[in-house]
Amino acid sequence: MSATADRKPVSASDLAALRLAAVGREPWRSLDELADTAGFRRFVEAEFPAIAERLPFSLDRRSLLKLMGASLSLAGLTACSEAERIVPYVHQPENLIPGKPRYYATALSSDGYGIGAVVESHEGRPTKVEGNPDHPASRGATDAIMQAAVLSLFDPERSRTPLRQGEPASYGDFLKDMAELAGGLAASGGQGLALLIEATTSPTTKAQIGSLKQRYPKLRVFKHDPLASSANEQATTRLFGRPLTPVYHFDRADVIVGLDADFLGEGPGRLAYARDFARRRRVRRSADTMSRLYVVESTPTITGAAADHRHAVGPGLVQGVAAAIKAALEGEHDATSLPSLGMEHALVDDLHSAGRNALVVPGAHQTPFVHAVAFAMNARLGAVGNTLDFIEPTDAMPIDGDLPAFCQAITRGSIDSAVVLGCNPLHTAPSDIDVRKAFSMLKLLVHSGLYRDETAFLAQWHVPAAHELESWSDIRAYDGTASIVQPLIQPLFDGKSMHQLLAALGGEFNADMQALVRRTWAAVDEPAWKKALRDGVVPDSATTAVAVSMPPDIGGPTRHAAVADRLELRFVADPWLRDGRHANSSWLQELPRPLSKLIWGNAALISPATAQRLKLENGQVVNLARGGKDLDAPVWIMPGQPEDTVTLSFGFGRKIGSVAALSGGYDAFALRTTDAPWFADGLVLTARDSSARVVTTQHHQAMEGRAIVRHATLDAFRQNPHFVRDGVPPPPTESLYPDWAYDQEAWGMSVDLSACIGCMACVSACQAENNIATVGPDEAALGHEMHWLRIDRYYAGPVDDPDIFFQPVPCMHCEKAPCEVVCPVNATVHTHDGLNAQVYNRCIGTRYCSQNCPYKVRRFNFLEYQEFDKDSAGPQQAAHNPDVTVRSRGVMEKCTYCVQRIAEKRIRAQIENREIGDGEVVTACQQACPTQAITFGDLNRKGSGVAREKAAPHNYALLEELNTRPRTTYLGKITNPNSRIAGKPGTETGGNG
Amino acid sequence: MQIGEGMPQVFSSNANGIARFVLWGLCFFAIFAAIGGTALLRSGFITGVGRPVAQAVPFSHKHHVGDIGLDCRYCHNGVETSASAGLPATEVCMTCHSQLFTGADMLAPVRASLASGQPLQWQRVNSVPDFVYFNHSIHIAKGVACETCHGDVDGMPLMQRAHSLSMEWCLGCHRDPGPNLRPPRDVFLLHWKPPQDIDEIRRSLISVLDIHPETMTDCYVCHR
Amino acid sequence: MAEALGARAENAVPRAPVLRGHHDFPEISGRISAVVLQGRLPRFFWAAFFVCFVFVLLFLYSITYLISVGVGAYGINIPVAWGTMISSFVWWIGIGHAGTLISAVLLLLRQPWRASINRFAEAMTLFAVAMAGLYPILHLGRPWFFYWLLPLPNTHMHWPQWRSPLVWDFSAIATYATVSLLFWYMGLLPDLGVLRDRAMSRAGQLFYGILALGWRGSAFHWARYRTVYFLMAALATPLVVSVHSIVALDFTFAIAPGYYSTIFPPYFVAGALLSGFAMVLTIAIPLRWAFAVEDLITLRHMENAAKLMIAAGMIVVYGYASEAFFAWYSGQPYERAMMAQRAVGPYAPLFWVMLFCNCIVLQLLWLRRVRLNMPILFSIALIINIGMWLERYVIVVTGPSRGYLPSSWGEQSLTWLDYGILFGSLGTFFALVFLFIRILPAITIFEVEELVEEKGGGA
Amino acid sequence: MSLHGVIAAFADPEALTQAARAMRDKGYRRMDAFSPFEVRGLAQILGMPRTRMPWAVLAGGMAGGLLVYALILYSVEIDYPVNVGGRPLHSWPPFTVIAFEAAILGAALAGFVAMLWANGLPRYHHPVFNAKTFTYARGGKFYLLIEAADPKYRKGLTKGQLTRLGAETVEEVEA
Repeated sequence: MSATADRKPVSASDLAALRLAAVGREPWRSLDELADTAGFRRFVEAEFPAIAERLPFSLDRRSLLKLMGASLSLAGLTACSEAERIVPYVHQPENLIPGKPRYYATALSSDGYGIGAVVESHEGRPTKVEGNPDHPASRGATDAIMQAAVLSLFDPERSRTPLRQGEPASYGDFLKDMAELAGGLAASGGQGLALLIEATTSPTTKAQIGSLKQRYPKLRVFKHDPLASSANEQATTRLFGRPLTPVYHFDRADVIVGLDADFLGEGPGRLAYARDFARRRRVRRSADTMSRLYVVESTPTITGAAADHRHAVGPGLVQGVAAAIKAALEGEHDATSLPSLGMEHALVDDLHSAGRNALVVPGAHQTPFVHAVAFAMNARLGAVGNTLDFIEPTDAMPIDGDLPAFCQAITRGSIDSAVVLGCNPLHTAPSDIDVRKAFSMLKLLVHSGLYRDETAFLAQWHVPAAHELESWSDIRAYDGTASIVQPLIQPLFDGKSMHQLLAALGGEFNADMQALVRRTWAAVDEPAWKKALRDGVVPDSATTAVAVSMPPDIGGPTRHAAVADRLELRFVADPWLRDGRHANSSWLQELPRPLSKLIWGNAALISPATAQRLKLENGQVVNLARGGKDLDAPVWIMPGQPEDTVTLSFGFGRKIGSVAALSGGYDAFALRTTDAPWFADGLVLTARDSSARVVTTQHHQAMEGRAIVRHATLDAFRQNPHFVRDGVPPPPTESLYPDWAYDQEAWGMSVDLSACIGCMACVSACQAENNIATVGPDEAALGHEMHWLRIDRYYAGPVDDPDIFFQPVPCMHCEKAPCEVVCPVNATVHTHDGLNAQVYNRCIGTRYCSQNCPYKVRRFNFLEYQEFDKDSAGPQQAAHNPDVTVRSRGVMEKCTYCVQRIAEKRIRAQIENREIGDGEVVTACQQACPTQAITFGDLNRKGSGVAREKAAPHNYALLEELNTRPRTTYLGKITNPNSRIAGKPGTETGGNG
Repeated sequence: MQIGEGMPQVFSSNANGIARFVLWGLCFFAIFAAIGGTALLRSGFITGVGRPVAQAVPFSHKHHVGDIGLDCRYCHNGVETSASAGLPATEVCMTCHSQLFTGADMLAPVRASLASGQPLQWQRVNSVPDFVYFNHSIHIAKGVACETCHGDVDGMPLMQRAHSLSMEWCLGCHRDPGPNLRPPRDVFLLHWKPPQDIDEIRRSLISVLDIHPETMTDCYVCHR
Repeated sequence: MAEALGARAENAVPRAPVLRGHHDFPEISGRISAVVLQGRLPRFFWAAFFVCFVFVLLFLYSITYLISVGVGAYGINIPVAWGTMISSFVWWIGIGHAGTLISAVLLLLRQPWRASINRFAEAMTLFAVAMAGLYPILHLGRPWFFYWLLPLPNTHMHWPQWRSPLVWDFSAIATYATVSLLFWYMGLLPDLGVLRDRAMSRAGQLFYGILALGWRGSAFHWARYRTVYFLMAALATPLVVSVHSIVALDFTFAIAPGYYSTIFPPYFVAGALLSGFAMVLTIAIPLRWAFAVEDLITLRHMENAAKLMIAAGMIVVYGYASEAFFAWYSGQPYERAMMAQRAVGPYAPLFWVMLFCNCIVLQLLWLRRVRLNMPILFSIALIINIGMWLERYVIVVTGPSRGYLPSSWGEQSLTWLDYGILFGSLGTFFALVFLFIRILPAITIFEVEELVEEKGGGA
Repeated sequence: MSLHGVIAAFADPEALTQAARAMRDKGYRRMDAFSPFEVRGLAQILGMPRTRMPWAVLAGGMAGGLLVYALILYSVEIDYPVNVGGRPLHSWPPFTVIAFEAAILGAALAGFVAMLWANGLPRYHHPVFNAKTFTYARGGKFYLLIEAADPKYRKGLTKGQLTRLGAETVEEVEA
């Protein structure tokens, strides 16, 4: 981070300033500057011989080692050892100062769409991903998957070398083959050649495919995205004559109706949507208003958890419900045939009164009819153009079809050689098309991917793909905004970007990654290009909204016949592993799923009532059969799951990669068919008498009547802003002990439970920032997981339709900390600014502190979970944050309020002889949070953000009756249910467990 | 008279003396061990103070700093801005040694490094454990001189520790920084002669530089 | 009914004397020292010792495994970060208490019957405390740094955190071990003199002679000896109470439900005596039979021990009751929930077994004929030993497993290592007892002789 | 070969006590008596002053307690004052617990050491062990020793007096 950027204190609210702070002023020069070549490589090589030995190929070894930081930057990885070696550069790159991190803007791909990121780099070693405040899809927030990017970058199991028929070969050989191929193709005009690409919005890819098609007129391009749904495209094409993509503005919406739409947890715009949604849910004074969210959904999602009214129906019933609402909205009362929610009229009145500020959101995977209904209702309410815009699809690619078409073409013999870029159809294809058979009919199959996956094993040529942190590319966000993807380091394993391979296919060998991308943006002049690189977005590249007119006839629902005594089946993508592409990331495997809190495996979710009827219990293995295909899966009973509906998630059941091999679960693709990609009925469940281990991090779901998550409705809050004090023991006012004076900074945190959507981004960010170890399924099952920050999820009310509460629980940093008094060796003590410091090197592991912690936020290294001797730690230590000690076995650890960030800002402030600015210190969890639910800062500073939050009437401390005086406090959760609809929490407060 | 038949005089007459000697000996040994151990922890044997460390290239601070008078920052250029002072890149050495002592044998490794691109390897002399986060820039900014911790490097033909760098030693200054402060402009001077009114200056430095000793012993100042 | 039985028992068995039969001094010193000097041991002595030794090996293996792998090999987790290490620690400390009570308190109370059982009771104390002392160290995440609990002149400014009950523990146990050792050794001095003079070999003479420090039974020595011996007893009495109170404070000091209970100190001390006397009987009953010293360790001793057991036991029962009552009376939802969970939660079986052992079985001791029936008394002692271990375990785990935030509720399950260390230490304990019996006089010669003298040659 | 004194063996404690009293009345001062267990009051008869052991124990206790409390105070107030759980630096209640334990320890050690010191132990070689009849270990015998250094000691006379007092055996003890 350049010194100039930080002369003035930076305020988190001031995005531009934060960008300067984060991205730094010095313009981007070239790749060499970043990961300086020879000199850097050699000195690191000299510094980490052990890592060098671990790598099989000398070629890879060089390229990996060049990127490892200096010994200084890896301080903290080892215990003290006598006579360490220190190794200087041979040529020190300009403006690289050992010991000072630098930040670069780029964009990471989420199902092919871009989310802006700012990546922290220590001596050319990317260690942490933050959101890019200037990027519309990020707004400074990240999600768990983005956080894990640094880990997958250094994953030693990534594909390391090109393979010809499975044998290591050189990229040169590959290019030779390509040259021959290209020669032949040029003659035949690309006869029999096909491309299979994964989901992407890259303009460069688009352009390259375009030029390829010119070069090979007969070339055919297919796209395979197992997580995509064509429903929106069909609906918009039918309604408007051409495919359009809806973009929502939740910040303008007063009343939102979700039709099986998980807009907070799924989709390329989720981070931005969450930010907008939460902005309308922030209540501090009685005068403040709130949006209201109705959700009809077919499986519990975090969106449903955030809803004021949630209604669970089977996935097939959603279109009926949608129709019913539409009918009610249009005043037709003869819609008796339609299923009733019991709340249409209140809902519809709400919609009417909201008018153009209403918003109906269809679920991406729902039927085209649901989309049509939703759009029609929006149009009728006048919401289109206000809360909802239509834009040209940003992922439009000149493609000729999808995977089934591709396979048919092969079997018909019209394709004999194919290039598969990124995707892994052998694992992610629907079970009713035999990809293996089709692919094995090919003369030539070229595959490029991060891992040597199922498809790679079948391919004649496998080329390691460059990680997105290694490659030059460009990508569009959900609203069309383009970003330049720039590499943080040279490819570790000499991977090639999609663009390089496309170029090679076009006869352009050894093309420079950067040049290929730059060519696409030739229109942009050099200064603008540099600015785009630094800012992480290409200015004014967002797609503008198009005007649409809604036809009167929107068509009818697709037939849906519920078969008696059969179950409905619902597919979801695992929130972290997606279609399985992230299955080898231990961070994501061990990150609890927001609602089920399951880790290291998936389960078949069923509702409590269904479980009771079928006499099933958690972990019991059932056989699920449909259309001749079947699979065995452990059952997990999920409160809020609709009746007779089984939810299966993709992403598990892969055994490629040692981490993925650890995980349990099933491969849901085995039950998926082309005709029913997302939900189907006619599922037959037969219980087996075996059971399988399902690992969860939370065993008790009820608040047991304790005032843990304190909540109230908006009306109740208006009547009594201090509702968090109702029916709970008053907090003790005095203490036996004299208070300590905190006359300088007094760090504190406030968590707004109304804003928290339980997306787990903070937990993942905490793990990445603080070098938190993963422990694996066996240890986790014993209760040895290490997350410093956890999100407790509680259910309240009826078990089949419960209210769902999330509560992030970091260390409370109690001023009267119970943990400190019982430590026999002063390993945890208080600092002058009120931090509950944990001194790892002083801890002897009596675990008394944890026994005495009412919040149970302390975590213990029961075994040696990560190698802290850098000479034997291996490549993945490169992902470590050098500013945080790596803890050894037998040591207690816990949330430190990101003390390394505090110390860094404090030192800079003191060098500049000034106060630390408000919002200058940003904790990792706070920075990642999409809804800005977390506020951190100095309580002693008048008008600081955190002081303002804590001044709110519904601010309360967890277990305050214990008089531990926590520095972390919560704002009670406020919901905004429609008073005309019964069965929702009224004015009662406190944890109604 | 055989054993077991009474005759209880088991020990010879000098047994008493031996017993007394052994008992007193044990007492004195215990005391000696305690004192000795306490001293040993702080001695050069453990801390390595005053022990020159052999280096691949016998770089002499005495020559470069003492005789030639190079500024610390010429080689350690990160010291004012970064946590780490930084080590000179090979090319920095060669800026001079491409002209001077171009053929000297002792510089062969340097030339080799530049030629091959293989970095020089130095043995670290002033090292702290990796759970200790020392930041050079703040010390420089607050008027703690190089020589305060690193000693008279201009007198060291081979680099050696001037102080134990133990936590005890660090805290000595963190609790009472006053005696080790000097005007920040002078921090790079060696053998700095305090002016007459040094106490006055130091008192003012504490307030001018906004130094709060009570906050400097917090654990996270060094351990994170 | 019970009274009737008791009454009939009274008639049936006359009040057992402290010593039975006629004794004179040489006969006593001869018989007792013969065990040591001529190795006059029952046949199965070494067989039994070998069995114990196998467990010693298990102990060593478990410890090695633990140190090389880490405490994760125990069943502990978050939230239940303490387990068998702590419960066994408390249990062993408790066992130690009976020895000190017999030797110190009964000495002060001038209870003559203590004479013939105090020696091995004290030895039992020492070995139990030695075992107990190991546990907190084996419990540590980084055992090799246990000495950080000591104020040593180090260079990294390390001081113990004096407010922590663990530091109190450390000082209490260290003191207790030292004082017990001194007290025991002082008691041994005169007998060592006897063995020195009766030793059959030069080696024996030197071994016992050096330990005896040249004791010759001078009247002046006896006078000072007796004074200091009594003073030490007077010191040991408050010490023994303080030690287990401090152990109890490990829990009482904590804020966790189920720990924060002010009744703990007194009822831990009572529990200590209960388990301690149980262990005394567990050792004494086989011992007196095996070595045919029923006339020195008489039914009177056994019966008195049993009476003390029921006395201490009833206090413990009261402790359980008041703990439950105050959990309810406090009105604290957390305490109440924890108590309820203790009775019906995952650890309920242990809880009920514990109540059965410590409350139900205990009541049998009201019957005199039970107190005088060695096989039954022996099995009751064993059952109560088990019950008391369970009590400690239940206290240690149920609190944290049902803490303040239901989200963090969870249980721990024991691993082989938990058992390995527990039974390993039991084996080591008994192995030490065997060695003690072999090497040192298990019955105090000079006090028994004194007793004989006072009784004019016994009953 | 000098003479240490004469030692007389008696059958039971009472005889020993009477003999001791008698010899003392005769003016003997440098005497010692040996018994397998304490014979109450014998020491007083032989002219032993009231023992000062209790004072040693008290001193040891005080020293232990105060030293440790002082050490604690130094550590928390002077050497490393640190905010632990918001408790005051000088949290005397916990500190007294440790001081108490230290006091007990000090007292016990002091008592033990003082006892050995005052008794002149260890004394492995002692003239009395030269007496053939001194079979302390056998038990059952109670001995009275008159030192040759006693001013009233007359070889034949003293032995005679002891015999008349009912000594079973009277033997000269070489130094």
